[in-house]
Order: sequence, then C-alpha cells, then structure tokens
Amino acid sequence: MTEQFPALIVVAPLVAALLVPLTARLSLAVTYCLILVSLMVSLTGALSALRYSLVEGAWHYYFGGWPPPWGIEYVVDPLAGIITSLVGLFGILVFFYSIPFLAGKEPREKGYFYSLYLLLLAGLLGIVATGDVFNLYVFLEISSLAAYALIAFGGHQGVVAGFRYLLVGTAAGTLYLLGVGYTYAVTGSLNMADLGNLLASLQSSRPVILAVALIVTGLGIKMALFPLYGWLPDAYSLSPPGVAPLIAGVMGKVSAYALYRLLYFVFKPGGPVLQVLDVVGWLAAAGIIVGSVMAIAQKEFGRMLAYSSVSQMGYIALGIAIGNAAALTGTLLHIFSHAVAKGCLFMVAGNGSWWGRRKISEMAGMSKAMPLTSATLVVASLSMVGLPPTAGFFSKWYLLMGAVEKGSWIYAVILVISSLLTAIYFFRVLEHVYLKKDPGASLGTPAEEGRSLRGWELAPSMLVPTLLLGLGILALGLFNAPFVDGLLKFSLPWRTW
Amino acid sequence: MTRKLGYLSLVLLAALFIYVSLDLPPTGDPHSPPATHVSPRYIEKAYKETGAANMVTAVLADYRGYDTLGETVVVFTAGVATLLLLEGAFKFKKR
Amino acid sequence: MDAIAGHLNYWLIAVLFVVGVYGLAFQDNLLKKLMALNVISVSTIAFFLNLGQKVGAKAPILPGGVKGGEAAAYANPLPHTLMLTAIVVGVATTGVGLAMIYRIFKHYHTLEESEILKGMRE
Amino acid sequence: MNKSRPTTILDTCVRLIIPFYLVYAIYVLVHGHYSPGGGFQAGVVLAVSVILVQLVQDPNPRWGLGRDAAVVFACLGTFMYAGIGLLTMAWGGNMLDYGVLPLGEVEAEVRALGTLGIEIGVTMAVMGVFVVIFNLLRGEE
Repeated sequence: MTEQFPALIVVAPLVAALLVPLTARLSLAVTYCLILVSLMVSLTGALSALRYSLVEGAWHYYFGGWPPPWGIEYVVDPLAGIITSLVGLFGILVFFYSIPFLAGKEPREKGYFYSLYLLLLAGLLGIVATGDVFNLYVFLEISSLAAYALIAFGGHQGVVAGFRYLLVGTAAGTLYLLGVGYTYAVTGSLNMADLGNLLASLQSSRPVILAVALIVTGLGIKMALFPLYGWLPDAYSLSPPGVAPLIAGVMGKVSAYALYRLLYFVFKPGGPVLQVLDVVGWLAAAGIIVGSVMAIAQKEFGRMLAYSSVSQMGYIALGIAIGNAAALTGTLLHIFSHAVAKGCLFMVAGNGSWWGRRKISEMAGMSKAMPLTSATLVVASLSMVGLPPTAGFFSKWYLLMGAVEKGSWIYAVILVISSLLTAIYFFRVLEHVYLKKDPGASLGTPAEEGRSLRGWELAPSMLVPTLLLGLGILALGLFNAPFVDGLLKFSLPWRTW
Repeated sequence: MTRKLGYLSLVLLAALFIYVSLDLPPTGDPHSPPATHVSPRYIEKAYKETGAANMVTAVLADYRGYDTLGETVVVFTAGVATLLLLEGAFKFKKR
Repeated sequence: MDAIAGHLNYWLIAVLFVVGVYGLAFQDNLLKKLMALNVISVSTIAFFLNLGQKVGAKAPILPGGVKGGEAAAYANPLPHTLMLTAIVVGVATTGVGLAMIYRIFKHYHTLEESEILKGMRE
Repeated sequence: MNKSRPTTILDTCVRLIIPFYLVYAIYVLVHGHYSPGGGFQAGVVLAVSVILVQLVQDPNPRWGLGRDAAVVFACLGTFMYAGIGLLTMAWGGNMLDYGVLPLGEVEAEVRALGTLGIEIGVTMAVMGVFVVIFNLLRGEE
C-alpha cells in the first residue's frame, strides 16, 4: 500500500466525506472513528511522502497510470510534503476543536457538517499535491464550495458573508481558469512541469503576461491580497467558531502556496513577469499597512484578527514579490508561523465566544477565568508582533533580510512600521485580558445553555488543540534553524544546497 | 463619478483582452499549440488504449479520470452544502 | 481581413466576459449577480471551446480509432472534456448560491445587497 | 406551489413521457462510448424525469425519489466512482488505472468496462444531487 501514499493523502478524506452523511444517521461513534481514521491515513501519507521526497527527491504519482502530460500527476516534493503535513495536522486538531460547538445539533446535520469539513480539507490537500493546473482548479472549487457552505452555517449574518464570498471566490476561480486557458492556448499543455519547459521560450509573449496577471488576480483574491480583501473580514469573523481556525489558518496559505508554486516553478520570473511581481509587491506593502490600521479600529476580537490576516497575507505576498532566497525562505516560514499563530488565535477567539464574549472590551478578566487560554494568547500575540523566540520573529527577520539584500529600503521600513502597528492592537487586547477588572455580571453568563467553564476552564477537546498550537509556535521559533536548513531549503526554486 | 470610472475601466478591460487576443492562434488553426502538443495522442490512440470510440469520453473517464472524480465530488459537495443550509432552516422554522 | 476573421470569436468572448464583470460589479440584486457570475463562466467556457476547433474538423468520434498523422482531421477533445468539468462546477456553484439566496430572502425579505448590509449592521 | 389536483391532461402526458425519458437516460449512459453522452447527461435526464413528476403530481407524486433516498443515491454514486479507484489500488495499480482489474483479457476492453462503471456512479450521483437540490429549493415539506 505504501506506493499509493501520495494519492491517499487526498483520497482518504475524500472517501470518508462521501460516507459520513450516511453513517451519521446510523451511529455518531462510527462516524467520528471514520473521520479520525481518514485524517490519520492522510497525515501518515503526507509525512511518509515528505520523508521519501527528502531522501529520494520528488515523488511522482500518475493517476490512471498515464504519464504526464497526457494524464494527471501528483508531485510531492519537500515543499508539498510539509504543507500537506501542516494541513493534515490542522485537520485533526480542528476536528477535535469543533466537536463541542456542534453538541446541540441533530446527528444528520453533524453528518453534513463533517462531510463538508472533510471535503474542504481534501480540496486544500489536493491543491497542494497536484502537478496539473486544471486539476488544481477542480480542487480549488471543491474547497471553495465547502468553505462557502461552512461559512454560511454561521447564522443569518454568516449566510450573507458566505454568499458574498461565493460571488467573489467563484469569480476568482474563473479568472484563474481563464489564465490557464491563455497558457493552454500558447502551449497546449496543462502539466506544470511540462508548462515550465514550454514557457521558457515564451517569456515575453503577451498572452503569457496576461495569463500571469489573471492567475495572480484570481489567487490574489483567494489569499486576500490588498485591494481584493473585501470578502475576508466577514467571512473569517462570521464563520462558525468550530471551523474558523481551519478557514482562517490554512485556506489563505494554501492559495499563497499555489501562487508561489505557479510563479516560481511554472512561469519562472524573468522579463515582463518581474513587472507583474513588482505590482504585487507594492500592493502587498499597501495591504500590510491598511490591514494593520483597520485592525486597530476594530472593536470585535474576531474582526480584528481577520483584518490582521489581511496584513499578514501581505507579508507572504511581499516575500513572493521580492523573490530572492532570503525573502522566499521568509515567505515559506511565514506561511507556517502565521498559519499556526492565526489558527491558535482563532481558537482563542472561539474559546472567548464559548464564554459569551466577543468584543475586546468584554475580554477583561479572561486571565482569571481562562488562565491557559490567556497564556496561549500571549504567545500567539508575540509571534504576530514578531518578538523572539516565537516563530513570527524569524519569518519577519528573513523577509527583512531579503528586502535589504535587494535594496528595497521602503519594504524594509514598511515591515518595521507594521510590526509596531501590530504591537499596538495586540497589546491593547493583552491589556484588557490581564490588567482590566472583569465587569462580571453585567455582561451576563455564557451565551448558550450547557456552556459553562468547569475546573479545567474548558472541555479538553477544545483546550488541548489550543495549547498544542501555542506550543507549536514556540517550537517553530526555537527549532527554526533545523526547520529552515532541513526542510525549507529544499523548497526554493533554485538549488541552494 | 465612480460609476463612470467603473464603466471606463470595463471598456479598458475589454480593449486589453482584444489586444492580447491578436497574439493568440486564430480560431480553427490546425497548427496551433493546443492542436499539436498533447491532443494528437488522444485522437490517434484513444480507441486502442481505452476502448472508447468517443474520444471525449476516453479523455474524460480515463486519461483525465481523476479530474472527473473531482467534478463528481463538486456536485456532491453542492448537494451536501444545500442540505446543510436548507434542511436545518426548515426545521428551525417549524419549532 | 483574415486576421480579423480568425480572432473575431475572441473579441466576442471578451465582450461577454466584460458584460459579466459589469453585472457582478454594478448590479445590486443578488440574483442578478449570480446570473452575471454564470455569464462570466460561460465566456470562459466559450474561450476554451474556441481553442479546440480546427478548420473542417469532424467530431472526435470514430470506432476503430484514427490512423497516425490524421489527427488534424478531428477536433481537439481535451478542451471539451475540461469544459464539461467547468460547466458542472458552474451548475454546482449556482445551486449552492441559490440555496444561500433562499436563506437570505427568508430572513431579510429583500435581495438588494445595500439593504441587506444595512440590515446586518443593525 | 399549486396544491390543487393535477389536471388529467398533464397527468396523462407525464405518464406517457416518463418511460421514454428513462430509456433515453439509459441509452445516453451506455452509449456514451460511441456517441456524445455519458454519466452527467444521463444523470440530468433521470433527475429531470423525477422532477417533472414532482412538479405535475404535486403534492403526492406517485413515483419518484424521496429526499432521503436521493441523498443515499448521491453518496453511493460518488462512492462508487471513488470505490472503483480504491479497487484499482487494491489490485496493485495506480488510482483509476482500470487496466489492472480482473475483468478480461484485452486491456482496452477492461478499461472500457471500468469507464462504464464510473459513468454509472456519476449518473447516480448527479441524479441524487439534482433531485435533492430541487427538493430543498422547492420549499418545506
């Protein structure tokens, strides 16, 4: 069975998703076992594919036995390996985290919910593992459709947010498809590696430049690049707290990964493509500042985190735009550090809303009621601001090095300013959590019946994932040197080892 | 004012697409890259390799069968999404 | 003249695409926006199908298979396959969109986006 | 939706048409190898026949698919596709490599059979999903 691992990464959650609506009507225990087993298989596949790719090089898997460019292939190289491992790990943690939030729902509703959850996960994993640009579109649509529905599950406001995301997201998918169409028109191929070879001689052809612009716009919408982020604050903050960590934590990062892969492994910057990258860089810089400023203005914790995501996705896009080894390392490291930190913060926000408090001003006294959650919040905030020894510091450091190395001082200045702005809004939250007195009874008790804080502040299935992600931030920071040297170095478009 | 600027940018968008399209292979060109790079194998070998006289079926179900699996899953996703969104809504209303 | 005839389809497709973007950006009604989305996806589908054409080519169906070197006589099957997928994706998205519109209308009693946003803020 | 009894004319027409719909759907499905057609089209035709009966004979259609049955069809249809993929993996090939299935001697014929299998799955899935979506959008039951 081991030779099937690259396919199983995606197919295991996919197959489980097809059965979950049926089994949920019969037995919830069986359903949860099924979900857990499929997620474990997926994670095992991702980890072993990662190990294989580090030893033997990229693992190519041909669907239907047809060699590319005629068939579809999966390519798991070290980069795809670590990102699939990250997504798989998130899948397991957020699955546990979401269980208490669904406690009051009907079994069949749980079945539909987890079916969509697994489909979202399978879509994200498929985007990462695939080596075919059209297959990427199909899985992009699977993950997007599942995400629209999950966001719309978050109440009446959630439906509006989900519908607006559906309009924008589908338009983004269509733009991406049109970009694929232009490259297909001038090359006749859909396989990434094949396209990379064919496009080398077409760098300055107009359809290729338009294709790059269309693909950057499409994936830019999905990863909320500066002027195209309008859907994000509502979608992230109004989605049900059970899945918000997954949606906010990895969905945008997977699009960023796809953009990185397409730009650096397929279109290979040179000539006019570099000008597109320049535009991306300026937009990203604007997004960093605008996102931070908007985050300062927010009263609700979830919305503040959502705007902070706009700013943080700007870092990732900026690294892609700068495009030297240090900046790309920073981008990849930031994909990880931000995914873990933002997932962790949305779990903290979810714990807060479990307690009935969504606004920042209501979070006073959290340090007493939820000491462990508050401690995690401190760690995650430090990472977002970029203080050592957390992961955020090192990714920003690499980005700064990249900007300086390229001589773009403006980018460097923006990186520093934005850290200060981030510090402003996160320390405001910490001030409320640790220094302000709990206004107590005036706020009323937990939002819904059956939700109370017990001895261990929360149910373990909520608390443990939060703490694990908090530890992950620290671990990623402390062991960042082996992480970069052992894994990320092999993910750069040029051989640097 | 913003509306007029919007209309103008739409016209510019159309002009951009038309300008770029001049560099695309003309419609029906049998020597264009899409006609010569990957597809000849489908046309020449599909029947021998997959047993389907209809080459579109051969490509759909066999050469690129995994895409079609994804496509079926998209349809399935739409069904489950509709169930999640509407089935509960009716129930809540009755209570 | 030939250049125009060969590229006329692309121009029409460009216009169709822009019409869709217009509807998405400037219409206030959510149902109209969903329809505009369909127009955009149809323009993309037409673009791909246009790439699959060959002058004087037959439909790519032949029991017994095609001899080597005769590939130019049959239309390119790959874009048709891809667009079958894109059509199905469009249908699925429209279905989910309609379900959401149904929910929105039941709660807000309107489909004008500006009014819904006003209702959300309250 | 109109809750009155269906008119005799509509009712008779539907009764006459439905068998042809069903036969045509099967034809489109099976003949997909030799002519335009295939699983998606056949599934849509089947779904349309069910929806037509529901539209005309509302509120108590005498024939058709309930919502729960449609969900089962959707799940099992899609699972049939993925399951054939899993079977090919179990027989030692790559996913969806129908050639390894022990169904015959000539590889092309085995592949054609595998293709037919997944097309049947697609038909069931598409029919189930479209009936479900129609059913839900039509309103409360």
